[in-house]
Amino acid sequence: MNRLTTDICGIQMKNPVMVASGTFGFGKEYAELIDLNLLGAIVTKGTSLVQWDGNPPERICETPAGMLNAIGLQNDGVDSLINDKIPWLQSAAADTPVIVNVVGKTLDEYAEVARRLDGVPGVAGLEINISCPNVKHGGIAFGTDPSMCAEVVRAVRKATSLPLIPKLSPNVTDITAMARICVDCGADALSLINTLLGTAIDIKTRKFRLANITGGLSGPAVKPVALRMVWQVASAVDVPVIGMGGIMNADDALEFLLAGASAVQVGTANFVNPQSAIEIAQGIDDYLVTCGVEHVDEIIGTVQS
Amino acid sequence: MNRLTTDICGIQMKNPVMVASGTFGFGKEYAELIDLNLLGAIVTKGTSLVQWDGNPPERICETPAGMLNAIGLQNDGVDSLINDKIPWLQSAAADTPVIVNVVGKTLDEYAEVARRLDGVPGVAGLEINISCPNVKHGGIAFGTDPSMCAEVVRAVRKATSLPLIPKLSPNVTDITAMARICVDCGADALSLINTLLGTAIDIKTRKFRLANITGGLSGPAVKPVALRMVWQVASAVDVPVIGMGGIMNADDALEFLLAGASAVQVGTANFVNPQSAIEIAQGIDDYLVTCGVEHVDEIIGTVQS
Amino acid sequence: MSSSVRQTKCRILQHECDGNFRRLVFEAPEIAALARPGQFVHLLCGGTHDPLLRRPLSIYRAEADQVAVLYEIRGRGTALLAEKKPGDLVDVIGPLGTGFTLPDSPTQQIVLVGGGIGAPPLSFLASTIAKSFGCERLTTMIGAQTAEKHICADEFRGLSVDDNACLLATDDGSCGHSGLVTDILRERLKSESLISPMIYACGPTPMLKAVALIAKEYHLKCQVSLEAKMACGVGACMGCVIKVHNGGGCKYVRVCHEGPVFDAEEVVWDE
Amino acid sequence: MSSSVRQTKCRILQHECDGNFRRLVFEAPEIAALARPGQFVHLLCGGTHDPLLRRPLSIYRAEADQVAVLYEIRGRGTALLAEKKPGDLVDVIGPLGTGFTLPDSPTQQIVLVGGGIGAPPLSFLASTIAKSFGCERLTTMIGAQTAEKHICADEFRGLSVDDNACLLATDDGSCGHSGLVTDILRERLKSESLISPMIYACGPTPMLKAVALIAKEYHLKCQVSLEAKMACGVGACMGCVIKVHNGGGCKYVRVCHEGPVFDAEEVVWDE
Ligand SMILES: Cc1cc2nc3c(=O)[nH]c(=O)nc-3n(C[C@H](O)[C@H](O)[C@H](O)COP(=O)(O)OP(=O)(O)OC[C@H]3O[C@@H](n4cnc5c(N)ncnc54)[C@H](O)[C@@H]3O)c2cc1C
Ligand SMILES: Cc1cc2nc3c(=O)[nH]c(=O)nc-3n(C[C@H](O)[C@H](O)[C@H](O)COP(=O)(O)OP(=O)(O)OC[C@H]3O[C@@H](n4cnc5c(N)ncnc54)[C@H](O)[C@@H]3O)c2cc1C
Ligand SMILES: Cc1cc2nc3c(=O)[nH]c(=O)nc-3n(C[C@H](O)[C@H](O)[C@H](O)COP(=O)(O)O)c2cc1C
Ligand SMILES: Cc1cc2nc3c(=O)[nH]c(=O)nc-3n(C[C@H](O)[C@H](O)[C@H](O)COP(=O)(O)O)c2cc1C
Ligand code: FES
Ligand code: FES
Repeated sequence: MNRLTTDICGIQMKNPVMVASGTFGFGKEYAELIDLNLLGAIVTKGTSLVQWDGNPPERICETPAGMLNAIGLQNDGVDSLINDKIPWLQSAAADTPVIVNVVGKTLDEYAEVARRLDGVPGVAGLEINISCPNVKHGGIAFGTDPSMCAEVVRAVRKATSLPLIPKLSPNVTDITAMARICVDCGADALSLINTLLGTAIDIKTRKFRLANITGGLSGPAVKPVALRMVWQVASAVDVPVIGMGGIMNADDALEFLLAGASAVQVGTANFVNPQSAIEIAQGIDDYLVTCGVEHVDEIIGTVQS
Repeated sequence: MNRLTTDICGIQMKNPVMVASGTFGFGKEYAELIDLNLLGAIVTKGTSLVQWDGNPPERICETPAGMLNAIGLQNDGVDSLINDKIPWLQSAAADTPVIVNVVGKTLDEYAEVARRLDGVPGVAGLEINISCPNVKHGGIAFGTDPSMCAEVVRAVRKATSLPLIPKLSPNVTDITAMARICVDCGADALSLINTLLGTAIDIKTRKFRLANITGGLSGPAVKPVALRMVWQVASAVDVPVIGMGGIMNADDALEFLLAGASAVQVGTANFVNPQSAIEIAQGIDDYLVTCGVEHVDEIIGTVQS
Repeated sequence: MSSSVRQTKCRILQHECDGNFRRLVFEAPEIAALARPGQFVHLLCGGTHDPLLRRPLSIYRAEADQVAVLYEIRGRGTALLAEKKPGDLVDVIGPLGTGFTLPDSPTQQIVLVGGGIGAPPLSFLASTIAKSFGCERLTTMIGAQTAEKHICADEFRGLSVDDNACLLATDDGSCGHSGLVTDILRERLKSESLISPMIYACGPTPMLKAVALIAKEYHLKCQVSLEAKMACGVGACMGCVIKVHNGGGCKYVRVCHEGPVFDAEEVVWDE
Repeated sequence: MSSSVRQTKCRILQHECDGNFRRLVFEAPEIAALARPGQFVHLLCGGTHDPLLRRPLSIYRAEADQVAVLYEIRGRGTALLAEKKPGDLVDVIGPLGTGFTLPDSPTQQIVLVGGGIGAPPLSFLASTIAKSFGCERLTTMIGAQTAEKHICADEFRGLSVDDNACLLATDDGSCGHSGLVTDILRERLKSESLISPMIYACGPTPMLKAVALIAKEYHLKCQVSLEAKMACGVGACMGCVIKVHNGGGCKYVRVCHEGPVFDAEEVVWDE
């Protein structure tokens, strides 16, 4: 599939279809169901400096054509990532770049995680999660406040020479403003969107369905919003944009590429069909063949108004 | 259905289930399919000072569990409303209050529409649409910029003594800030949410599916976001909140009431099932009976965290 | 107020498959009594929120207590509809829209020009015209991609006085004229085997535009049935508009309410 | 790497209806070969985006090339699943999760405590135990709301050496003991007709909690099978966690991966 080779700020991928953070664990969970080496890249679950407990259950709830999650970034911390998970991925999926999704509750935590990952073999880049709506201390505030957003990106930029990919929150008035700030502070690429903040109530118990009250909406329901934001951001900045939000099949992915995304991530779709990302890469290839296009790069951002 | 009587800033309704602006025309379109007198209230299509053409087609596009629209507020103007549509509604749906959804491209236009409607028999209140994402000149900018939002509400407040219900845009970082501004400037109640800005692309033609490029997302897909915002706003202000966004059935409506909405509006559901609003009112009544609740007021905002 | 539209859960009586086409017959006495050629019904195809909206289908037959539609599986909505079985219920709103205006005089020649899935409403129109005025002055011209895609050909043949009154065209020449149905129309007008006919057309937009141009050239009355994406189907959402001439300017009118049938000269075709 | 889980589109062989319960049998040789009692399969119930996610169902039988599940129609997902007919395909991932740990010694008494829709995995466990150790030391106690809701009673009876080895309870007294199944457990332990049994339990959380308390009181080994809302089902999303004791503190572990079967004493029941 030579048509699909993709380079995102120096990260070489065999195709532009990555699996999204938090929806694919650390790769191992899906290793028996799909060939990890066929993925464009794997983005790990959000990883913090030390182990995080996450939120109490209920953590998830299905919604029309979507789902809410309030996992709260449960993870074992960066050292466990470096010592166990990355080495495992290096042996099991040697052909697939690994991008680590970085979270923190303070600027220092973000920076320290980035510092520890700098130079670790098998880590191709960092996706900076400034947009998780499920963490109280930092998270959402970093991603929706322009000055805090700038500070995080600057701090992480100083701490690492790895490609830096801030992941933007959709819960803002003007996502292009946040995108520009990230680029000005040293971002090499941008990922969007993270989840939309939502909630659900159980009318029988009269309680919120999530222990955390609110959670992040993902899945096909959010696709029109995600696509709009990707188009806006891709039109506003010069760095590559990685688009996601509700991509379930190749047609959805192609919409994002046409809107200006240089690569896409598949999230919630993995839960529905673990083969999604691989089938999407294949479907993009089929489309290019059908349309007589030689390389996927040629269609990126070519939607006509 | 005595249990359902609802008073929103002086507008007396037999139940808390209204039909949402733009999804019910001016009532007449549905008059042969349902008994308009069973509705809590009718909110008219957005009405401007003079006739508006609206956007070129394609204006709508189905999305997973939702739809995008970019109607562009095609309407015949306020005089036609006053001379034809309101009198028709007064005779055909005498028992149902009519709330006029007001739009404008300038502050003066908003104010002038409000002024002309002041004192018109059959007009129970004004819903101020500061949030339509499909009008270029005013619309979205009024609804997402705090100071412009304040100006519109103040201008309209001066022009009318009718109950004033600004309708908030969900396309903002902090909807409670906009809500507070509206209340400070004289809002008697608040409606939310209007549609989320989205887009869709036809991968065959490589064109946007809407002539306007972007449109407003509505329907079940947006419900989790709408419910979160209604809960946030109802917790933040003291005026009644009218909740909407993806309400398809009584269970959905009850979620909004439990979250703090004093009444709800049914929009996209009318297209799927014109009986929706009436069935929802009945379903709320059934729920109250089952739970042994004497009046709908008693459940408003009672969700437990 | 006298009611002209109904929403009912209708029992499916027949649901036949013919390749990619389906013929769906359901019990709907009230809709059948009200239906006029060119009107449509708005159907709920699935039972979940995905797909969400109803689908418009032209009325193909309305007799006694039954209504029939003829449709092609085009996407997910029609695919779900195709799964329904006789005995199942389908939620229908109809009849909707403004249909064809019948000719006022039985002496005028009438030509029906159809393409692809545009044939069913013309078949309903043809049988209505036949009932009122007989078939003597009726000519039908129907185009399709291939012979197999001619969905109502037998019915049109049954309503034609001779072979010249029912003309088929296919893109691949597998049946009738090889080429466009509008070639036939133009040829007949030129040869004056048709004189000042009233034209009724339904089919893909490029075909309708071509028919409209011919009608203009020959100063003929022409009614066309248009398609548009619909949400409400009843005129409430303003989603389904097309552009029409309005005095010196233009305006947008609703395909579901003012249409789907329009005078060809009203429509702004350029875009 | 040796694989222990499969995703396959499985042909439905049987789909029987018994009131609100359904017995679904599908062809899945690989899953059948791998399946252990207490494990589950993750099924796609619909074909659209609504509902979106898979549904977890316990494996009820895994024999030769067939896997069976027994489920109750609870909401939209199971309602859609119930529409599938023999011959249709269903997309299945499985077997998933960590099942019951079988007793190491055939001399130990074993008691299975089930409630409602918790019976199917215990039925699979019972037949597995019977194959390995015979039925001599096996006692089953199954509760349900009413006699009709006893879904696997015949099978448990078939595996019991005498009437005392298969005990039923119903909330309404329509069959067996009138009251909770845990009443029976407690009574048997008290009367020492059961001595130091190993307990396996599956059913509603309040029942499991009651069983866990009894086990603690009598210092018995007890395994419980828990439920949680699931997204991925494979351990990737961290959505399905429950709280377990962890040294002095607590931690969240995944029902789909570390579970659904847990040692009762591990689980933090208070919340
Ligand atoms: C007044 C009217 C009468 C019609 N009569 C018939 C008929 O008698 N028989 C028949 O087979 N079809 C008819 N159609 C077209 C029919 O409505 C569409 O084929 C159907 O809605 C497609 O739904 P889907 O879910 O299968 O396809 P989708 O997945 O929604 O779309 C598949 C393709 O169909 C197009 N499409 C979707 N909705 C519409 C729509 N409302 N109008 C036009 N194109 C659409 C899409 O752009 C896409 O290219 C009619 C349409 C209108 C407006
Ligand atoms: C490991 C495991 C094994 C299971 N085995 C069986 C079985 O053998 N037979 C059987 O009938 N059921 C079993 N269940 C429960 C079954 O998964 C749910 O009944 C089903 O997912 C409901 O889907 P629905 O769309 O019909 O209902 P929904 O509309 O999704 O919900 C209806 C009700 O079911 C609850 N529910 C929804 N999803 C789950 C879930 N994943 N777990 C628990 N409750 C849920 C909801 O809170 C709601 O109250 C099992 C669940 C788990 C986690
Ligand atoms: C269960 C779950 C967990 C997630 N965890 C993370 C995370 O740890 N870090 C992050 O940046 N995004 C996380 N996300 C967001 C996804 O990576 C993605 O941005 C979002 O779900 C939209 O894509 P989708 O609609 O394809 O799922 C999570 C999403 C889900 C559904
Ligand atoms: C076709 C369409 C037209 C609309 N027109 C208007 C409008 O004129 N004024 C307005 O304030 N809101 C308008 N809306 C927004 C709805 O009133 C409502 O806020 C929104 O659709 C969310 O509710 P729903 O999900 O129930 O549809 C429109 C929505 C749709 C779908
Ligand atoms: S479809 Fe709503 S106005 Fe025509
Ligand atoms: S369901 Fe995803 S981790 Fe258990």
